[in-house]
Amino acid sequence: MANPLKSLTPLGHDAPITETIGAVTITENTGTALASLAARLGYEVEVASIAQTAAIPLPGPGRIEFAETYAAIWLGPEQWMIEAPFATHEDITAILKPIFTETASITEQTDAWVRFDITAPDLPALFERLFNYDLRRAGVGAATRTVIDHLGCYVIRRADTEVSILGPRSSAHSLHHALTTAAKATF
Amino acid sequence: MSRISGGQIDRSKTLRFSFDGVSYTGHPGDTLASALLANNVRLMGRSFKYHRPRGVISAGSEEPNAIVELRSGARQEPNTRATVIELFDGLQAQSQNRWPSLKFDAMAINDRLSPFFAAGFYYKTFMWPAAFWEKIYEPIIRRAAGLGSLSKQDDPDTYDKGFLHCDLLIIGAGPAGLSAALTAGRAGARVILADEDFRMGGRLNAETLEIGGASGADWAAKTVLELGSMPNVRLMPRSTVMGAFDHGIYGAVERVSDHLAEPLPGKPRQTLWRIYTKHAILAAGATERPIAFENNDRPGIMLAGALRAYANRWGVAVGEKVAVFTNNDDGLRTVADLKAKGLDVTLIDARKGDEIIDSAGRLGLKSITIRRANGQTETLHVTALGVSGGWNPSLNIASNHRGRPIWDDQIAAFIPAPESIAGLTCAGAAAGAMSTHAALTTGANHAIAALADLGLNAIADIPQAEDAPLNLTPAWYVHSGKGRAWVDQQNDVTVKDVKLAKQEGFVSVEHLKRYTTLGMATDQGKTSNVLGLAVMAELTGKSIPETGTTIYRPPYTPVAMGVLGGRARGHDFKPIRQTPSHKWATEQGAIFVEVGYWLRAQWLPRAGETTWRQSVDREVLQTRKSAGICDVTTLGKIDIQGTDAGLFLDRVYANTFGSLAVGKVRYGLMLREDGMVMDDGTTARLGQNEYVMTTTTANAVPVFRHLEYCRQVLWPDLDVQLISTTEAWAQYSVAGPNARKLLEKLVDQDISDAAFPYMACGAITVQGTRARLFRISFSGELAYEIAVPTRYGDAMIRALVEAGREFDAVVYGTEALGVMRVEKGHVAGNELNGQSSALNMGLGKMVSRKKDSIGMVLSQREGMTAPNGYRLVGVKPVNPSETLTAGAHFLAKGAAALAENDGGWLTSVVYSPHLGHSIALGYLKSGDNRKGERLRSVNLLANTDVEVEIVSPHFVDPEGERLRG
Amino acid sequence: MKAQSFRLRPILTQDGTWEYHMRYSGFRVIAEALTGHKGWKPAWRDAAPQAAYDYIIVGGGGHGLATAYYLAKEFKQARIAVVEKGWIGGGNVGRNTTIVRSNYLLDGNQPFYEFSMKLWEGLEQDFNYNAMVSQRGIINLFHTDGQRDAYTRRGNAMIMHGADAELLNKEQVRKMYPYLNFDNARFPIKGALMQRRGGTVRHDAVAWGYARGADQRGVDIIQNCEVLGMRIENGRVLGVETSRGFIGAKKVGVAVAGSSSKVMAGAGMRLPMESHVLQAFVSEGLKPLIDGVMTYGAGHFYVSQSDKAGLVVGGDIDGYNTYAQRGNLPVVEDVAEGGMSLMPMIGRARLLRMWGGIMDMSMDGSPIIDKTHIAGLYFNGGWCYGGFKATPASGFVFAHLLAKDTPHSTATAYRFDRFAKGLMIDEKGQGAQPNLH
Amino acid sequence: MIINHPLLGPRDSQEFVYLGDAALIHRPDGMADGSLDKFIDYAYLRDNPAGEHRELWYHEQGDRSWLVVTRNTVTHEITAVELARDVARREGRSK
Repeated sequence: MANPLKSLTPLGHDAPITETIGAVTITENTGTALASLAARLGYEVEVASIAQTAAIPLPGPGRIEFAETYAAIWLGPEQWMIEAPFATHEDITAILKPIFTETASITEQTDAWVRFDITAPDLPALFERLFNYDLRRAGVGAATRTVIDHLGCYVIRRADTEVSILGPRSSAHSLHHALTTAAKATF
Repeated sequence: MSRISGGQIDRSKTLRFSFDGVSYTGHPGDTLASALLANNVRLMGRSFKYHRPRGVISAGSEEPNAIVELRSGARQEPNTRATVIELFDGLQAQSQNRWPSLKFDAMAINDRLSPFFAAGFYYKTFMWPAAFWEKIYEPIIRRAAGLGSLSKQDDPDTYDKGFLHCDLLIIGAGPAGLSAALTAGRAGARVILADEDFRMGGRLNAETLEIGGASGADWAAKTVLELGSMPNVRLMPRSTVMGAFDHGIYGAVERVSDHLAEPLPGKPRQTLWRIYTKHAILAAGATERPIAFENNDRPGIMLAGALRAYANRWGVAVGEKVAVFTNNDDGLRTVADLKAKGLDVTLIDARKGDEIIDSAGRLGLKSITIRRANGQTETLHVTALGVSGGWNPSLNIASNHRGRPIWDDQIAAFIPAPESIAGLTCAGAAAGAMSTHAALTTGANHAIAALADLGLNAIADIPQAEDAPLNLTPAWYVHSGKGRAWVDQQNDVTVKDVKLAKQEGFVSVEHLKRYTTLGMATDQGKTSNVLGLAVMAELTGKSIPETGTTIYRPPYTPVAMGVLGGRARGHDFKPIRQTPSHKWATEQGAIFVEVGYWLRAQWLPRAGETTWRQSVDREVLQTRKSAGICDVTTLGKIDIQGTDAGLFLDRVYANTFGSLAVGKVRYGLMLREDGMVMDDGTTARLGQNEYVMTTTTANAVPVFRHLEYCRQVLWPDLDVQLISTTEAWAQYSVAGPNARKLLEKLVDQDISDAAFPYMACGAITVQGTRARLFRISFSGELAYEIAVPTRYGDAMIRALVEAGREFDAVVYGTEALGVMRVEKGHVAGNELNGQSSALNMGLGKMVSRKKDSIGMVLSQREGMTAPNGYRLVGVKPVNPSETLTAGAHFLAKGAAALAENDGGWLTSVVYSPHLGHSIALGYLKSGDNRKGERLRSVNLLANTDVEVEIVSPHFVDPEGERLRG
Repeated sequence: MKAQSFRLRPILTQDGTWEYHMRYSGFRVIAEALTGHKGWKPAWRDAAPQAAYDYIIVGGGGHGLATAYYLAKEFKQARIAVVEKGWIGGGNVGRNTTIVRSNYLLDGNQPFYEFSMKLWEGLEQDFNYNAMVSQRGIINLFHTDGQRDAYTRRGNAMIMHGADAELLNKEQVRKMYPYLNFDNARFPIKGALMQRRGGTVRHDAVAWGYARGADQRGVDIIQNCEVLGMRIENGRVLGVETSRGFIGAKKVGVAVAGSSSKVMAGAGMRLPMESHVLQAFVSEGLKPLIDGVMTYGAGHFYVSQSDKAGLVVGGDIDGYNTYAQRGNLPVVEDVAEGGMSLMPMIGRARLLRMWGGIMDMSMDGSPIIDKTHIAGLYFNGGWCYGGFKATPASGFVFAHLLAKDTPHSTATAYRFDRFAKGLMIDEKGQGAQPNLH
Repeated sequence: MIINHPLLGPRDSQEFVYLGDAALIHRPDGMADGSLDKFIDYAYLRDNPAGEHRELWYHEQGDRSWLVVTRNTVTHEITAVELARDVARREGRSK
C-alpha cells in the first residue's frame, strides 16, 4: 500500500469549487503555497537584501506586493507571508530556508489557511457587511488582517473586482457560509 | 370623512389593513397612525397603569400612546409605535394591554382606584406577611405589568450587520441635514445621510413653508434627488442612528424589510450599521412638548405640530372642529394650516392668559373647558385639540457621552452643550435654531467647518426661507382643579405624582424619575422629561437648569434585540472549527462534541452498540490491548524559532528547557505570573533554533498571546519569532502496544525503539508525504503523534485505519481520551482550573528555582505552599460497583456535610474499563500523604454518598513501562 | 387621633428625645389615598454636615447606606454620617441588573453571600420598605461536561455552607423555559445549576429603604458633598476634606465602589483593583416571559424580567479601564448575540435603555473589607460586578468591623494582605487580571 | 473605540485584546533579593487613575503587536499609541 496520500481542499472536496450568487463568484483557491518569514533579531537589513536578490518582495504594513514568482503580505513588524505557486513550490520552506539560512525564521503556512477569491462588481458593498476595513479606500495591493464573524482573516485586494480572503482552514465552511450569506443579503 | 385634500400619499393605490380585526384601507405613504386617523379611529391603546383610553399624540418616533402589536404569529412585534409603522398591504395590528377589548377594558378599574396607586405606593405596602410576596402580590403585579406580548416563538427573520466609513455622518434629513449634506456632497466629501423616516425631508414634509420659492416638501424632494446622484453620498432612509459611541463610531439601524409583509428571500429584516466617521452633524430636529392640564390625555388631544403634520403630509383631518392650545407662534401655524384646509379652528393662546382646564369624552375627545384670562370658563365642543408647549431640541445623541445640555431661555428648552461629543456638532432645531432659515444656514455652516478640518473647501448656497421667531412664553401646566394632569402619558405619571415625589424628598431628577417612573416608558420621556423637570422646578422654587438636566443614553429609539445580534444566532452563533478527520468521522456516524469552537469526535459507535459506554469502553480497551487512533489536531501548535528560543522557553516554562536536545520532546509546565498553572503541553526541539510547542486545546490562543507578550513587552531583545501552526498540521495520536507496528506500515523511516526512542521527535515521510513524528503519550501507552500537512489529514486518517485493520485498531474520541488520561493520572481541563498551582497538581518539583521564569516567585507565597493545601489524588470506590461523580466533595466517615468538614472534591471521574470500576482524580487537602485513607465522596445534589479509597493518581502503569516499550 | 397608633411609632433619637417616624403599611397607603396623600413625609432628611461625627461613611450607595443603617440599628452606634458626592443611590445600586443569589464556590466567599441572602430574606420587614425581594430562582445553564462538573462542585459547596442548590437536567430546564434553543443550538443546553432562593430585588428601593431606615435612627445623610481628601496625622485619620468643608471623624469607612482607587489615593494608598464599566440593558415592557433569572453558559448573557415587565439583560464588562459611565457597541452586540442564540424568541423584543456602571474590579474577583494601615480608616470595595447582591451583608459586616475593629465571621478572608500571602479568592481562576473576573 | 496603530493606522478596538496598566512592562527580576515583595506589588497593585492611563493592548486580530496606548479613562481620548516593544526598550528592558 504505497499509495501517496491524496489531498482534500479545505471545503473537503477533491478539487476547488466555485459558487456564483448573482454577480458574486466565490472560488476556493488551493494554488498557492504559503510560508511565514520573520527576520531574526539584528538581521533585518540582511533579510531585506537577500529578499531583493531572490526577487521576493517585502512590502510595508498593510500591503501585499507581487513579483514574478513570489508575492508577500506584511504580517507584522519584520514578518511576512510569502506566496508562491503551489505547483512549483509545494515544499516552500525547503526552498526558502536555503535562501535565507539563519537570517530568518521560516515556517510553513500553506495548510493553515483556506483561500477564497471573490469577484464582484461592487466588492465594498459586499464586504461592508463582513468586516470593519474600509475597502472603498483600500486600493489594489492593500492586504490586512481583520475579523469576519469572529474569524481572524487576511483581506487581500488583488484587483478592483477581486479580493482574496485567507481564513483559518478549520473554519472553511463557516467562512464560506458567511460569504454566501452576505452575498445574498447584498445583491 | 377624515381624508382631506393634499398630502404625500399615493391615492392611486389602496392598501388594506386591519386593526383589532376590523378592516380598513389606506394609501402608500401612510403610517398606521395616519391611516387609522383617516378612518376615524382615534382610540388606539391603553395606558400602562390606569388603562386610560389613548390615541395618537405625535407624528413621529416620540409617540407614547399609540403603540400596538404589529403582525401576528412568530412575527408578532409588541409595543410598536403606530406613528412610525409604514403602511403595507395586509398589515395586521392589535391593541394591547386591555381585556377583553380596547373599548371595554376591565382593567380600567385601576383608573377609578387611582388614589391608591400614587407614585411609589408599592414601596410602602405588600410587606406582610413576607411569604405573600412571591405567591400573591407579585404574580398579580407581574401579570398587570407590561404592554405587548412576544409570541414565544423563534424569530423567523434574519438580521444583518455591517460597517460603513465616511467623512461626515449627518443624522436627520430635515432642512438642516439636507442643507449640510448638499454642502458637503457638492464639495466631494464622503457623506452618509441617515433619517429614521421612510421619506426624507423631516418637518418640511409636514409644513406649508416655502424654500427658495418652492414648497418645502418639493425642495426636500429635489435635494434628495440631487444627493442621490452623487457617488460620494449615501442616503439612508428608514435608518435610525441609535447612539454615539467612542471615537466617531455611531450605531444605526436600517429597517430593510419592515415596510414589507415579510422580507424578500435572503434579505434581512433589519441591518445594524456601525458607522465610522470623522465628523458628525446632529440634525435630528426638535420634539414638541405638551402643556399639562386636567384630562389632557384623551384620544383626539395631540401635539399641535402633529395635528398639522397629519393634515399637510397625510391629508388627514383628525376632526372638523378643532382647537389649538399654544404658548408660542408655532401653534399659530397649526391654526393657519388647518384653516386653510377648511377646518373650524379655535385658538387658545396661553400667552394671553387663556387656558384649558378640563376635557371630556371617555373614548375620544368631545369637548374642552376653557378658562379665559378674565376668569370666565366656557365649554367648547371639539373632536381634536392640538397642544404646543414649545419644542425640545432632539439632542439625545449629543448627550450620549453624558455631556450636560444647557438651558436656552429664548426657546425655554435644553440645547446641546458644545463639544458634548468629540467630532459632533449640532445644527438646526436640534441645536435650538428653530426657523427654516436657521436650519439651512447652520446645517451648511457645520458642514463647511467639518470639511475644513479634513482640508476640503465647501461653499454654502442657502435658499430663501422663513426666519420667524418662536415667541414662546413658558407655560408648563395649568394650575386648576383637583383632577389629574398627565406628564408622562404612557406610564401614567401626573403632576400630582411629581408633587408627591417632591413631598417625600425625591427631588433630584434621578430620584424623581426612579420614584415616579417618569420618562421610563417606551418613548423614553421624549415628550415628558422636560415637562416633569419644569413641574419639579416650580415646586422647589428653583430654575429648571438648577433642578436638573435630562440626558439620554442610547438607543435613541428602542432597538430590536435581533438586529443587535445580527447573523450570530443558532448554529451561526460562533464559527465551527472542523478537525481534519471530520469528514471521515461523519461517515462513520461519530458523535461530535463542542470543544471551544472545535467539533471533535466524542465517540464512534459501531453497529450493535446501544450506549455511549459500550463504544467508549471498547475504544479504551482496544487501544490498551492493541492500538487506537485519535485526532489531536486541536491542540495548539506554536512554532518558536530564533537563537534565543531555548532561553525564551526557560522563561515561560517553570521547568528547565535550555538543555533539551535537538530531536527531543519535553513536557512543559507553564505558570501565570501569580504562580498558578496556566497551561501544560509538550515542546519539541526540531532544530538548533527551532521548536514547536503544543498547548491545550482551550488555551491555544491565550498562550500564544502570552508568548507574544513575553517576547515583545518583557524581553524585547530576545531573538525569538513566533507563529501559530495549529491549523497547518493534521495531527493524530497512535497509541497502544501495536502503535509502532501500525505506523511502520506507513512511514518511510526506521522508527524502532532504538532509532526513535521515547520522547524523540523528527521529520519523516509517510508514503512520500512530509510528516512529523513525536513519540509522546497521553494515554500511558506506547504512543506517537504523527502530523501531516492538513490537506492530507483526511487521507491520513483513512491510511491509519487501513493500516490498523490487521491489528483491529480503533479510532477513539474525546471520551476515551479522557478515560485514558485519568487512568494515567494526567491533569486536564478540570484540574487546570486556574485555581491550582503546580504543587496542587503534584508537579511542585517541576518549578525550577535556579532560573527566573514567569510565576516562579509568586508560586512560593505561604498560602500556596501550605502543607495542608489541596493535592492531586487518585480515588476509587471501595465497593467497585459504586459510581463516582465529578464535583462530589470529600468528607471523612461520619462527618456531617458541613463546610468545615469539606476535604476537597473530585475533579474528573471516568469508568475505567481496564480496572472495571469508576475512578477519579481529585483535589484533597494534604492529599499527598493520605494514600490508603478511606473517605466518603458525597454529592448532595443527587444524594449519593460513596465510600472511597485515596490512591495514587496513576492507575495504569505507574512506572511508565508501557510508554517506553 | 386613633390612626396614630398604626401610622407612627416613636424612635429614641441620639439626643435622647422621642421622635415619631412614619411607618409604611397597606393601611397607611389606603388612609393617605383617602386624605389626598397629605401626610407623607420625606423618606429621609437632606442633612447638612456637622463639624464632627464618630463615624463617617464615604459613599451613599447601597453599601454605604447599609453600613450606616446597621451601625445604628445592630451595633447601636450614634453620630454617624453618610457623605455622598451626588444623590444617594446614584451609583451602582441604581444601575445594576438587580440579581441576588448566594451561589458561590469558595470558602472565603460562600458564607458571606449566604449571610447576605438571609439578610435579604428579612430585609423588607426589617427596614419597613418594600424592596420587592423576589426569590423566583436563578439558573446557570451549562453546555459541557466540564461545566457540569464545576457546577456540581459548586452546588455541593453551597449546600455545605447552608445555601440551597439543585442540578437540573436538560428536560427539567426545558419544562421551565420551553422556548430556549434546545434543538438548533451551537452549544446545546445540557442542564443547569439552580438556586431557588436566588432572584431579584428592586434596586433603587434598597438604597431608599436603607436611607430611610438609617435616617430614622439618626444618621445624617449628606448629599452633594464630595470627599476631596483625607486628613491624616501621625498615622491616624482625623476626618475628611469635602466640597462642603472639613468634617471630623473618629472612624472613616470608605464604600465607593468604582471610585475606590480615587478616594483611597487621597490616603496615599494604591489598591489591587481597576475600574471598569459594566453595561446593562432593559427592554420595553412585555407581558410575562421569564419568571426567574437565567445565565447562559456559552456566551455573555443573563436575563431576568422585572416586576415592571422589562427584560433586564447583562453580559460582560467592556474590558478596559474606565471611569466613564457608558460603554461601547461591541459588548452590546456580544450580549445580543448570546441572547439570540439562547432564546431566539427575543429577536423582536426591543432594548429600551442601556447604561454603564463603574465596577471596582479586584485582582481576584473578590472584595476587600478590611482596616487599612492608617488607624481609623477602613475600606470596603473590590466588588467587581457582584456588589448588589452583597449589599446587606456588606453593610452589616462593614458596620461590624467599624464598630468592633474585628472582622465579622463571614468576612474574615476579605483582607488586603491575602495577595501577599497567596490566599486569593479567585472564583473564576483567572489570576491577577481584573477584566477577566 | 479606535486605536491609531503606529503601523497600520486607525483600527477598531475589537481587533485588540486589553491587558492593563503598562507598568507591567517593568517586571522585577525573579532571582534578585527581595523579589517576592516586588512581585506582589507588581502583580497586584495598580494606580488605576481617573485620567491619563498608559495601557497594554494586543492586536490579536491584526499584526500581533503589543501596543502601549495612552488613553484618558474619563473621556476615552487616546493621545498616543506606540509599539510596546519600542517603549519597553526605551524604558530599559532588554533580554
